[in-house]
Amino acid sequence: MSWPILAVILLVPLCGAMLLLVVPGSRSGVIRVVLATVTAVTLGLSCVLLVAFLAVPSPASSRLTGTANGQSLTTVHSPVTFQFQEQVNWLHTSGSLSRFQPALNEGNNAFNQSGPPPINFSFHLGVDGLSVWLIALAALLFLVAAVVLSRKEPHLKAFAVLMLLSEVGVIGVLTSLDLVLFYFFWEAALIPLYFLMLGWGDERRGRAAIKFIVYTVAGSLFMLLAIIGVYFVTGTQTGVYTFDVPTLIAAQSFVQTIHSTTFSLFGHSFPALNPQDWLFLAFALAFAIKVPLVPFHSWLPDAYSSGRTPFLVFFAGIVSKLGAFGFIRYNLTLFPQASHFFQPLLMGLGVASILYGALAALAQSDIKRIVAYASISHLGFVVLGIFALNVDGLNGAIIQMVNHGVVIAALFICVGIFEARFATRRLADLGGLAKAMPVMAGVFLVVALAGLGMPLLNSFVGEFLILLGAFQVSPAWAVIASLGVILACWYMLRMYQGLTQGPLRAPGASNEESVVQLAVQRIGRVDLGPIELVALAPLVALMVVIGVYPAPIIRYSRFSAAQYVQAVDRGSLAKTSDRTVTPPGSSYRGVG
Amino acid sequence: MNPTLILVLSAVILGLPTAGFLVNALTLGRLPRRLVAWMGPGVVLAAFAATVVTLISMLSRPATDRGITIVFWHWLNASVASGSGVSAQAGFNANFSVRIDPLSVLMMLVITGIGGLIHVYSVGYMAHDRGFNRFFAYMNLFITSMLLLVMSNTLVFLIIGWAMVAFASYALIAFWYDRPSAVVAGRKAFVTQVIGDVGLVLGAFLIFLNLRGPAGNLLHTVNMQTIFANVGPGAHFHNGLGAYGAGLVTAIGILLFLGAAAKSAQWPLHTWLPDAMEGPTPVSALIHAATMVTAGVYLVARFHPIYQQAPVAAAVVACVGIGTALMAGIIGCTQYDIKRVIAYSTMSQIGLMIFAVGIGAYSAGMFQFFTHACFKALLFLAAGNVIHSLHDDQDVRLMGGLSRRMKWTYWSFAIGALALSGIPIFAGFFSKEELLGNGLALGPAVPWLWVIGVSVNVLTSFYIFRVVWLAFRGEPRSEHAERAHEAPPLMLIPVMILAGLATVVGFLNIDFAGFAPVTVFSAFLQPVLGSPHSQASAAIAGLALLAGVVLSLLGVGLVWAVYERGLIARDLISKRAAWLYRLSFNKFYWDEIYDVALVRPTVALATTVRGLIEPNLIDGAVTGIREVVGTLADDFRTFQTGYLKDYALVFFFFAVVGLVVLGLRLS
Amino acid sequence: MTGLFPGFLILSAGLFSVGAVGVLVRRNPLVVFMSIELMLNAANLALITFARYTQTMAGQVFALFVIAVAASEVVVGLALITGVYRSGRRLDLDELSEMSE
Amino acid sequence: MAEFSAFLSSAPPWFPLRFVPARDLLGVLPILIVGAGVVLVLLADLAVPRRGNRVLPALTGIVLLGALGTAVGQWVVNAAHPIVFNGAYANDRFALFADFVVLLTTLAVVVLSPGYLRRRGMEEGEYYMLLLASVAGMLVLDGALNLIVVFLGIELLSIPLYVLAGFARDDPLPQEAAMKYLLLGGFASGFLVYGMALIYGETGHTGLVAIHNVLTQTALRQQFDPLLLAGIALLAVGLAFKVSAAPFHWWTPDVYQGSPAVVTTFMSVATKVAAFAVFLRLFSATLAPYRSEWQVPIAVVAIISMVFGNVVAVAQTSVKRLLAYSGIAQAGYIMIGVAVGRPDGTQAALYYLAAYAFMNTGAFAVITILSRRGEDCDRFSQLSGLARRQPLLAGLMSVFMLSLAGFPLTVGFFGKFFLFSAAIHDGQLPLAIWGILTSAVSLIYYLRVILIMFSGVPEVEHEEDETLHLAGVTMDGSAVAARAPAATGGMPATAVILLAGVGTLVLGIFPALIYTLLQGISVVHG
Repeated sequence: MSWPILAVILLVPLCGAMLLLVVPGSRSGVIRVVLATVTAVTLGLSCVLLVAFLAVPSPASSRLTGTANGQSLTTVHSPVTFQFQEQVNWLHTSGSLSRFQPALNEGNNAFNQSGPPPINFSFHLGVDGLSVWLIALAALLFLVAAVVLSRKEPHLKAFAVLMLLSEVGVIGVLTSLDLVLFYFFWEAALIPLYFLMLGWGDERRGRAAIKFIVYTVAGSLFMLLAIIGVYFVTGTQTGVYTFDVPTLIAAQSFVQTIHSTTFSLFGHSFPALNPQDWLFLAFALAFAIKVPLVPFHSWLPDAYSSGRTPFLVFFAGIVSKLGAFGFIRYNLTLFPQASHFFQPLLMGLGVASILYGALAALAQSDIKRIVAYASISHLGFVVLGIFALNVDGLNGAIIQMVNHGVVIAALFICVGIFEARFATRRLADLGGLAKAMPVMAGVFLVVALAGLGMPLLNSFVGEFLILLGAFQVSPAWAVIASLGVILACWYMLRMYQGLTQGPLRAPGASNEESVVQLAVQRIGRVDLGPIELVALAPLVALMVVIGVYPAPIIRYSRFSAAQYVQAVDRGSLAKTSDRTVTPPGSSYRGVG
Repeated sequence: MNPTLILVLSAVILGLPTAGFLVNALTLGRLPRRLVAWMGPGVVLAAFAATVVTLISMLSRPATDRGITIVFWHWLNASVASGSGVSAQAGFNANFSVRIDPLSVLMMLVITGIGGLIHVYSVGYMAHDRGFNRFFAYMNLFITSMLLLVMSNTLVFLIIGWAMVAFASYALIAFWYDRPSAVVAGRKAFVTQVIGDVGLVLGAFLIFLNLRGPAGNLLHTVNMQTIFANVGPGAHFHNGLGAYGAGLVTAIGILLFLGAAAKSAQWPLHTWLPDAMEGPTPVSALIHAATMVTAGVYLVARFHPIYQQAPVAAAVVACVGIGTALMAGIIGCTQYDIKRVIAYSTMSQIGLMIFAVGIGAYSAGMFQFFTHACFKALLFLAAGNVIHSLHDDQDVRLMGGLSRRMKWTYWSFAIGALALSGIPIFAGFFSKEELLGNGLALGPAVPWLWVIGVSVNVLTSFYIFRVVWLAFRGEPRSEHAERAHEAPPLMLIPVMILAGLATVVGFLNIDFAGFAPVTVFSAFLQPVLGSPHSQASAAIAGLALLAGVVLSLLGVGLVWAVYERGLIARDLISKRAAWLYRLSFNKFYWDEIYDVALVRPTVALATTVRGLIEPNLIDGAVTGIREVVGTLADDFRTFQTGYLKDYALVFFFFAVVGLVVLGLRLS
Repeated sequence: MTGLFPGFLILSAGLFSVGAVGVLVRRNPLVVFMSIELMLNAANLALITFARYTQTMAGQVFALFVIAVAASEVVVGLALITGVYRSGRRLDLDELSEMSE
Repeated sequence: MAEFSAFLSSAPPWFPLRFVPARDLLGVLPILIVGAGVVLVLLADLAVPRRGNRVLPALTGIVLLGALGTAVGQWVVNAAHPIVFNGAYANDRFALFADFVVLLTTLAVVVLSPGYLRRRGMEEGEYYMLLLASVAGMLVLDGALNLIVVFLGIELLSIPLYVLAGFARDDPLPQEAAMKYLLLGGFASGFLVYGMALIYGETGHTGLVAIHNVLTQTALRQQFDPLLLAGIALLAVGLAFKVSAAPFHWWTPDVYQGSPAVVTTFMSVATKVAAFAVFLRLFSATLAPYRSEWQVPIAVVAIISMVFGNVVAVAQTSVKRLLAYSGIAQAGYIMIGVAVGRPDGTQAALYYLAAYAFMNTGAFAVITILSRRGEDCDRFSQLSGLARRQPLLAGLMSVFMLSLAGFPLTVGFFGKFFLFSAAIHDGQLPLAIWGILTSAVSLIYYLRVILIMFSGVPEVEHEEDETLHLAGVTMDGSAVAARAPAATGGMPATAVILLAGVGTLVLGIFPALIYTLLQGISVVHG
């Protein structure tokens, strides 16, 4: 690709936001058109990117990941390769205060300090088989959100602008290949989200917004320290001082961190944590909060239950994926050894999220909260798959990230439709609505089935691969996790049947006619409207297509999955085969 | 067989019901009823025709190559070849391929044939229902899923079909969704099925991860033919699953059977079947008699190469089967809901089939499945006629004397009853005798299993004829029963066709240890299932035969004695052995047990999570920190008194501290 | 002279402490001012002493500057005090405590 | 230059400067200009009428621009030997950088002042004179190379500020603020001078260069004289007071709250910059040999002020007071740079000072604009629903708040980033960890300011879980619009805020703009 497509993808929504600023706020029609167009163009571009990416036969044998401090890593190949790289220097420092330094080590060695190593950031963008799909998903979800955004929304203009800005942030996170740039987008994306949360939603939004931001940023700040830490640890060990992700990934082959030191507790001796482990944990904390993993999820139910549907479509749909994305892109590649060391912990958290989320969803009375906890449960699968640290688990995780984005967005749209019509979110208030809104019931049924992992719908593929991957690591975890599938069936049916089946019930309405009247006088119709149908159609279509024919996604995610597995295997203390349920002397991996 | 022909045929067979479903679903029930009335049954019958063609083209081949595998598309392949920047890594891979061989064709025949008849019947039965189109959409979807299940050649698509069947059955059971009981029954069925699916999936994992080829390399395949080729006895045995020790094979066998038990309503996953009677009667006929519940039998038969390597698992299967057969039989004797009685009889009969495949009498099990499909569908549809004419009364206590008003239905039902209880010349007779004969022949290891199996005959004929007497003979016991009328032809014809089948199909396989052996059926299945291992000796077989017939007649006699002549008091059991009666009447309390042991704890746990852990632990931690900060702030600000003296004092104090610390080099 | 060196230092330290304590305990701004002056002069004494001790001029120059600065500080201070007085409040520092948490 | 010296030598005997070498005069040219400006403004004040004239501010602005211009000139020339007045003063780039920040901030203040003074009804001419005098003190401080000059600079900086703090003569709060500031300031300078005296006594020098050389020798011999260390301690205490670092900050909240908003702006930014300039020069350069001695105490002070400032700010309901505590916290962050002491520490601190100038000036400028006759409208209740009435102002205020909180896209982020990386590079992990913990706390109140502006909550006096009160209120602050101050900022003031906002964002996206300046920087410290 001769032209910088990634930069363009980033710029389009930005320019769109600028454009919207000049549109008078009263012209809601114009605003919606502009918004839809911009998001559609972004989607188109990301599809171009996708096609172009798939056109690359297979990632060319690892490209040399450049040089840092004049010391080249030509000897090392980064196990993970990126396409469409664009790199623009951002900040380059030669480091020290020139005439300050000699004065400081004036003759005596007591204060003989070297100046700071040069700090280099760059606008370094690039994609791999993991991020292209998420970019496409993000673009799609923002378009969907733009479609469901009602023209009666208060402060429509502000909403649209903030939405586009958050799109820039999200795509930036997915494309950045420089740790500082990554953190930059990671945090900057929170700003528009914060305003979206405190500006629109139910009465608890203010509390939810501050809770969300403070919680996530508190976690991310540790990651900031860890980013600086990686820079210095890698630098001191390899002489390569850089924030450039491919270079760092390559450099990790040099970094030696053996769990040599141990401390003993209760008579057992445990390996003491070394710097790498702490850095891993700092990254993991930030991502675990973002995903979120139990028990770091307390911001989620409030945020999800108080937000407006268009906001939730992309907030729940894509923002939560950034955490999982970070786990794969950074934890696995930058801390291979720590990844193996903490594998049980993270898998445990994944399983915990699956079961905890499912149980909590089972007990909720607020339909939005049911979906919120369902999301926690589903993302537990993703993390479980990631930390299976094998091809199947990672492929499953990647595809499941896409699936979850599609499913959760659709679920929130559906739930939002019920809320809009009957002005209640209590499951107990509603029932038997299939009579009043048969089409909605049908669509909702498909979405709910996708949510509970119905075969030939998308989630099944991901969950199947994830469980297969986890099963190779520890059958026990996989079996326990599969209980989550059963519970998912339970709570999804509970919600679906509660809303659409049983005797007809709606607040202030007894028989079918009155229900219809109620909805009609509130929003003009009872069953699905054209716009809602347009918004849901692509999502439902994706559910079916991915479920019936997932091969394309896997075909192009598998290279990246394999690469990440290779990257993380650099740090494997034990041969992977020892963990699989195969007879000794034979390894699952490596059998082509 | 001509591959392209088979490809086209199987595409048609799978495609037509799918198309029927899609058209019905995507038009959002806006199609005219007449069209649906033709289309719904039409696609299924067309599929049946295609299946017949397949059968013919198959029969035109020597028995040795009647199996063919057809690949439709690559589902997914996560393996990476080396040289693409990474070293080669094997990932999960599977394609969508179907297997056409005698076993699958047999299943397809039953599914499309009897399924088609039931569709036709439903046109009449559901004629006045609001959700006519929706009903046929679900029915077609069910047929598709069932076909997918039996035709699939890869474990994954077997599982997919398995789960889709579960969904379709859910949708049909909860078809009348404004009845809370139906809704609950549907959910129960679905969740139970999913439990079974999980077992199946885990079993598939074990096979996929551990199956080894001739060279001892891991195969990593979900292709069932490859699997069967490598698990069997013979040269590769030591490379097969066996290499990992019997434990693994047993585990696989039991996990697979978990799925089978869920589908076939075997203990311990049986409780959903009786509740499933909430669905419309044709549904019960289709799902709970002819097709779905027999999927378990098919699964075990299909995977017999594995069960042959796992005697323990097979024994478990057999015991569970026979146990369920006995339990369901006992329960059936005391139920009053006509459909529930038939449901329990289904459970019991399938128990026998499971027992058969468990002991290795595969073709006998399949034959029992075949005949059972005919007469059990017959019974359900006939019962459907009764219910329909009684305006949805299902309680036999409210019936009586229907034989006069519904002559045809009465006789059809009677034939079904005779076939069910294995009275000679009717289909059930042959299949059951063969089954029990085999049971005895393979039995010696476990003779008492055979004893139980035979004694079930008494129960069978007792409860079914009890229904016949209560419902059709005697005097009407309700005004509905008095005003009952014969069903319309559209509903009568399928019933009579089935009655005919129930009478004749038994002759396909006459196998009484040598007298006049007709082995069309078992010969047909032989290439897939192999031949029955040991032929029972004439003496034993004769004994078995005699015992079976005598016991069945004994059952009928009992009914006659109790309900016709009143020689025995009806409440004899409920008086003399009240515990037994209560146990039977309350279905052995399984629902209650599960409620207490599983459902309530889970719900309690969930409410704890929501009410206790979530607000106090998870949220409490966060808000707690926030409050700590707030309190600290309030504490700290008290320093800021506003009095200059205090400021100067604190300033001075800290200055002195600094002085001391630095001056005395304490730091 | 150098023999007296510690003596002068101790004296200056004493003066400084007295001044500091004066600032801490007195409530009349004028007196507080005087105490501050005392502290500054203690510093001056120390400066002169060191100047003498180290035989350098810098200390004495420094002292002169301190005196000048102190004077100007007092000017501002007195202006403020009169301002407060004009606004009709008692010359009591504890009165000046409207702003606080 | 040659002509200049020729002119001087040929000057008539009564011309005072003829005995002064030209390069010395050129070296301190900015100070001379500002000093001349003081006199000029004083005279002009007599000439022009009081009310509503723009002459004085214009004049002041011109003077400041002149000083700025000469400072830029000196930067460009980048003299090889920047030490002038034989070792008393250095116009090295370190000093010049600080000069830039001070002068720019003061310019902003001068632009803000007329409108504000008019609204508050205190248009006194000497205001600008005092401002300039204080600026002169700051410029002196930036380049001071001698303890005496340091002292002079600090006092020249402070005394006009004492007056300015109490500038609103009529109402009591300013008087109280001024009195507190004055007395505590004098108290602190007592410690400062005494510390200087001790250092002088132990080293026999007041010149920083000489002192450094002596200390290097003694440090080598590992003989750490307690009196000298005591001197360092007292010096640190005095400076900590000026930069308002806890626990020597006590004057800050009251003085910030009591003084007129413009003065607070000036005080909170310019003073801090100048004070930190000398702080950095003294500690990370002159006293570097004794780093092992003073590093831990300085670090402790940094941590205390980060914690105290941020935590107490959570409980505030007046923006001025809130910013006062946030200022204390920010001093703590900059203190990290001092404690690290190495070149990157100094660089980071300077970077943060520049960043701080932008965001804090902006934040206070907003308050300035909101002020009404008689009072500064900075209560939360008065800010609520601001977004409805003045979206631009609210948006800019949000930018400043986010920047102070250290969000990316704003200059505050890179400020913190460089400080933390300096600390980690120096192995001062505790400093970094306390830094991020307290930053997390700071989010609570910075974000709440935004929340209040954007959701028109009537009253948020009460602390407990105010966000719950924020509850029902919808976006339109119509409920409170009535009570709300009608902001009469005026073009220039708005322009200043806009510039500050743009600067905050641009520098937040292109950190290189400042950082490259810091590249070539040099510190003559002896």
